[in-house]
Amino acid sequence: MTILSVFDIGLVVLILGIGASTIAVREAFAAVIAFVVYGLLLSIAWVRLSAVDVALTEAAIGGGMTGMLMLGAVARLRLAKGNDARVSLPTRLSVGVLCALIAAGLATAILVPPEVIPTLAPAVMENLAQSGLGNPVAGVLFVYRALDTLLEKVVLILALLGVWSLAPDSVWGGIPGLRVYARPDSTLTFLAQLLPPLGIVVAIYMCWVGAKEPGGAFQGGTVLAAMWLLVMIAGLENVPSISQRWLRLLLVVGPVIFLAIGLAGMVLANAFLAYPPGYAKPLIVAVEIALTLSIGVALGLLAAGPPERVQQQ
Amino acid sequence: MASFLFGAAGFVLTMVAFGLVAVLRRPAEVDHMMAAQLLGTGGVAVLLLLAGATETPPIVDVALLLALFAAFAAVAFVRSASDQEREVSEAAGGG
Amino acid sequence: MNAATLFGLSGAALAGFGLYGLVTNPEPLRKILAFNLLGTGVFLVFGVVSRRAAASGLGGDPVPQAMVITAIVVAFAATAMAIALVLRLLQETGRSTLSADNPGGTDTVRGNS
Amino acid sequence: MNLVFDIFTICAVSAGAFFFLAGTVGLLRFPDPLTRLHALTKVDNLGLGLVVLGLLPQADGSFSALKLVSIWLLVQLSGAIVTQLIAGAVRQRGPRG
Repeated sequence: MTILSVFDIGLVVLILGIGASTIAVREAFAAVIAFVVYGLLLSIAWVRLSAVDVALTEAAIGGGMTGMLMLGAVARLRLAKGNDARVSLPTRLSVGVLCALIAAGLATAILVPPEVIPTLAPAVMENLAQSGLGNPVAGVLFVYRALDTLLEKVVLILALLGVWSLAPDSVWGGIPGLRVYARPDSTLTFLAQLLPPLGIVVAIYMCWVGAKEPGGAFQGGTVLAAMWLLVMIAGLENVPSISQRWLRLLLVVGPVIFLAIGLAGMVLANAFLAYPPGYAKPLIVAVEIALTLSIGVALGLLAAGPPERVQQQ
Repeated sequence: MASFLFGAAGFVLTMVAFGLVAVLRRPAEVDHMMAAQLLGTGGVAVLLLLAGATETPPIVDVALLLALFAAFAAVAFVRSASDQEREVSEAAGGG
Repeated sequence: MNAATLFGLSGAALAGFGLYGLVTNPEPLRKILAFNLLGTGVFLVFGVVSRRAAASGLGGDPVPQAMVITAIVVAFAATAMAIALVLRLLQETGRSTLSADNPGGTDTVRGNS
Repeated sequence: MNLVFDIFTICAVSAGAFFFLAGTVGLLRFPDPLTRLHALTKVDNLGLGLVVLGLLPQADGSFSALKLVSIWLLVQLSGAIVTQLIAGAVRQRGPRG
């Protein structure tokens, strides 16, 4: 038993305990806090699995952004608790048994690996040099499976459209109902003045370093979104109405540039989303910069929720 | 050196674990809010020690994001709690 | 048992926890939370698949890792959508329950008017 | 020279780990939220500071060292402000809230 495995066992026990408590605790507020802690801890687990890119994403989205989103909902739902009957004990027991069976099935799949473990790592490494990138995960995201990445951006925009379309007709195109922490003299104002400049530097750094080392547009965009939300929550910047032109432009600039370069690839490199030889890296960096902005705006607006009031004029 | 740093990371993780249990088990909500701050310092220390132990500098970036988002989450905690208070008092006052 | 297997097993357990919470907890918000827990458990299992396929000097297979990154972002978008739906349900009906045969939800201002 | 650096690292990291221990004891034992908050931040920031100090000789290059120090500064600043916010919540709703 080495120190290393003791560390991993401790981490797993902690994650399982906190994970179970998100299900078990009575209060929704406590459950969401446990979930945020769980997300932050999980990023350490991803580091232990040598997936630093995933660890960055999990720390940013799993911990920070999802928690922020849910905490906003907890505050509103607290007063309107429907008196849902708790599921009866026999049902809970049988559900427990079934879930245990499913977990056991997954565990068996883990414990009995295939004889020859399939891997695409050599194929990625062989072709990575052509793209000029140093980070294999970025290579996969922007070259090997670029279509996935493009469609994921479309999913983000579709989800945002879905959220917006939940607004009543009277406030369509209005201002999202993000709750503002309305205390102008508070220390939060100070934090909201101090942290965003640092956050923007971190976002640019993440986006820049993503070509060579773990990082990239997702992580950078999430940091931007968080900083934007922080400034809006502190009341330093008004929440924009969703019909603003600049907002919508920023939202689509990333996917549009990605798509344009992809279509240009059909002419210049004989395939959709292929990059002409020698120009791969600059094109990918351009796409990443545009995507960082779009992801930041999309995630921020998703967290801000559907419009709830129209601009007063 | 690597095994010493691993040991230190394990020790700090244990301390963070005890702290988290202490903080999350208490009934008061203000105690729960400390959880993010606890991970903001403890989790960052664990990650920096791991980065030193495995000589993987990118892990330092994870620590950077963890610090940033722990602060963000703590702000969300406090804001949510104050929101609840306002809604409760509005409901009580407005009928 | 190596570290990857350990994390894989915990991923399986977390998926089980999440599924249990999703089925048994009546509150919609807690269901969304449980669904996220289920998701992270599955991602963890997938991460182990990646870790085991380490080759060519990499710590893991980058293809599953890239897919997990995509999945995390999409899960966030789905969560945002689900929460917006629950809040809209609250706005419309004054209740936040999913059961149709339980009209006895707490009345709010909106529900009375 | 390397040995001196290693000894320095071991000393500083151990001292940092000790402060984490102290912080946890404080969290477990202190009677009210404000004192627990004190234990959490003062001690932990010192702990993290010593850990960072200890890791500096192991960092490769001055850029990595600078990054380590700036992470510590970030945690210091955000920690101080977040603690203030939580303390405000404590004062507003009382220690039982």
